[in-house]
Amino acid sequence: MKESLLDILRCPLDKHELELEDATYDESADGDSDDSNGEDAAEVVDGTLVCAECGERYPVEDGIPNLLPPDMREESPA
Amino acid sequence: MKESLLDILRCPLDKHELELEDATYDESADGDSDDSNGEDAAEVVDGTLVCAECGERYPVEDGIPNLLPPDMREESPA
Amino acid sequence: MSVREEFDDWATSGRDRGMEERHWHTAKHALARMPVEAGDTVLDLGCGSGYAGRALRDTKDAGRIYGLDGSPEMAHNAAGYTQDPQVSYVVGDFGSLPFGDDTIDHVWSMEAFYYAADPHETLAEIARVLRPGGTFYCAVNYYEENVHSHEWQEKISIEMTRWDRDQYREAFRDAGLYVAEQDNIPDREITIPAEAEFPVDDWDTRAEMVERYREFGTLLTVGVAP
Amino acid sequence: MSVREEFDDWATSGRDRGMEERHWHTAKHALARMPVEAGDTVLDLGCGSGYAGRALRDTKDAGRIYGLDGSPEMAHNAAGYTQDPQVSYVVGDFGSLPFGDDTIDHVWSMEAFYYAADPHETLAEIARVLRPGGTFYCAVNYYEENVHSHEWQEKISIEMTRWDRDQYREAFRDAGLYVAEQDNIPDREITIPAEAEFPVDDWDTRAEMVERYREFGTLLTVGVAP
Ligand SMILES: Nc1ncnc2c1ncn2[C@@H]1O[C@H](CSCC[C@H](N)C(=O)O)[C@@H](O)[C@H]1O
Ligand SMILES: Nc1ncnc2c1ncn2[C@@H]1O[C@H](CSCC[C@H](N)C(=O)O)[C@@H](O)[C@H]1O
Repeated sequence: MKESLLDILRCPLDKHELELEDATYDESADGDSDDSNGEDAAEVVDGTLVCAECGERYPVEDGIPNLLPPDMREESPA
Repeated sequence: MKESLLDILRCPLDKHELELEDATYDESADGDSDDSNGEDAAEVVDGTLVCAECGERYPVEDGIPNLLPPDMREESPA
Repeated sequence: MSVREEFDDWATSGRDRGMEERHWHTAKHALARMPVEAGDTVLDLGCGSGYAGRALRDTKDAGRIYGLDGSPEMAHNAAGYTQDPQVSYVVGDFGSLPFGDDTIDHVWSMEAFYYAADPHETLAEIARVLRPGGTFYCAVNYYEENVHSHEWQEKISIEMTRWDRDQYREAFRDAGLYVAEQDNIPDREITIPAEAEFPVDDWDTRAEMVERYREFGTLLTVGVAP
Repeated sequence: MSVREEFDDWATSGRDRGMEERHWHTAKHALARMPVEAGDTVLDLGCGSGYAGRALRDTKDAGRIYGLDGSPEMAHNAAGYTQDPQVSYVVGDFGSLPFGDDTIDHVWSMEAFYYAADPHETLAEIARVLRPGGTFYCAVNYYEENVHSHEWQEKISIEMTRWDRDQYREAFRDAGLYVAEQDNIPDREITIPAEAEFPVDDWDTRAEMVERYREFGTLLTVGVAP
């Protein structure tokens, strides 16, 4: 997902802001947008979103942030 | 119209309350309501609604209040 | 001619019932969507024969219905069609509604709003009389996208407002109403003759008539008072 | 089974596209009514394949779309169906939405709301994230009046909420949302076989199938944030 789309995401537990850490970007991806070289068009592939307040960590996997509350996030047994 | 239905009507000019004067009632009319003998079921046939604030007078004719602003109320030439 | 003169004529020549019959095809679908609860007070602006308010009494147990119309003859006819003590008709003008602030739960208007001398003023009046959370269901067949309606202005001396969908939404918001919905409700009931019968009355081609009724239909814009 | 396990299964077996195809028959009519303006931010709750949000980008030039789903496989599939940089998918739960207050212009949800573990909590969350005047379009095929849907609960391990029309309106209001509209949107597109072919798959009689699709259809309730 585009980094700019992260700006309204919040920690599901306390609704505080999240900070993106350890991000890897897909430099090749330029989507369909004109300004795809700009900062806000950076395509995040992996990383971690960390709550600025409670410190809870949420993974971004394959470009998709997983913001399930931690107790619902465990790996599927299947 | 039932007298009780006059309660939310207001003067179109200044939105103040109206008072019913010179009312004639249709005593025979009892509509379909159960409590049609009660006060609030009185059927107003004619009368005048008078603005408690500006004194403007509005006719009730044939049970229908005419609350057009005075400058629109003149008789139809037809 | 004034609204009064024009529509008094319509009423005495029986056009109120004719409109009721035609408008019902789409009006009933819009009325069915209204979140009217038992006991609610509903105002019908430009009520004509008054059918819409009576339907809301029957189907949703609305508490009180006020039908307002600028034509005394329309109001008089409407009053003659019901004995229901909870329904009343009032002669009044869209420009200065004779109701207190926050006294109305829902406002309905079918094929009438665009006759307002100043539609922005009328929207402000509607926003004033509605209680917070009350809705304004505004249904019109005369609007910009419906090109087949444009010529109607030529047949009437009252100036009509011809907004497009965007203008309706914008004007509602300017008046402080939230826009909750906008929709075109097709008239699936009017009989459209077979291709071979065209031209008919007002229609040169079948395609135009299909577009007018089945596609464009009635434009409904729903506002909510904050 | 958890929401995640149940719907990850659905996603990997391709049921996301099957639902899209069937739900589109009624969803498109509800989507068309939404007062989404160019640039608006829309949240799709339980987005499945994500078709609804993509349609709002195409038809109304919505600014940003967030599709939220509790199933990572659903979100993954949805992401694979578009390259649009303004559309993103998020794994999350209806019980605690990962968005700030007043950040969303409109919320859409089709055939998903009733899976919420606590639907009242979810409505409160929706009211929280919507900006004043923002709408919640809640479309469901599983509801009390639709008797043909009742058996669906037997086929899934997640507890489903089966409200009737009144309960939807009441719950919206309890959560502080104004109710602007409620409607049944018929599915006029699904093919209903001729009388002689019944019984078919899930249907004993043609009359039942007609009632389910053409009459009951999808229940839409529209709320507006104050
Ligand atoms: N400025 C105004 N104030 C009050 N009523 C008006 C008005 N301009 C037009 N009207 C009324 O609006 C009605 C429009 S005709 C539509 C009637 C009815 N709603 C129906 O669906 O059939 C007429 O009865 C006319 O008298
Ligand atoms: N508690 C919950 N939180 C988040 N998503 C949920 C959920 N319960 C169910 N869902 C999701 O809701 C979706 C229901 S299926 C409907 C998908 C789509 N809206 C369509 O119309 O086709 C599934 O994708 C499921 O994973």
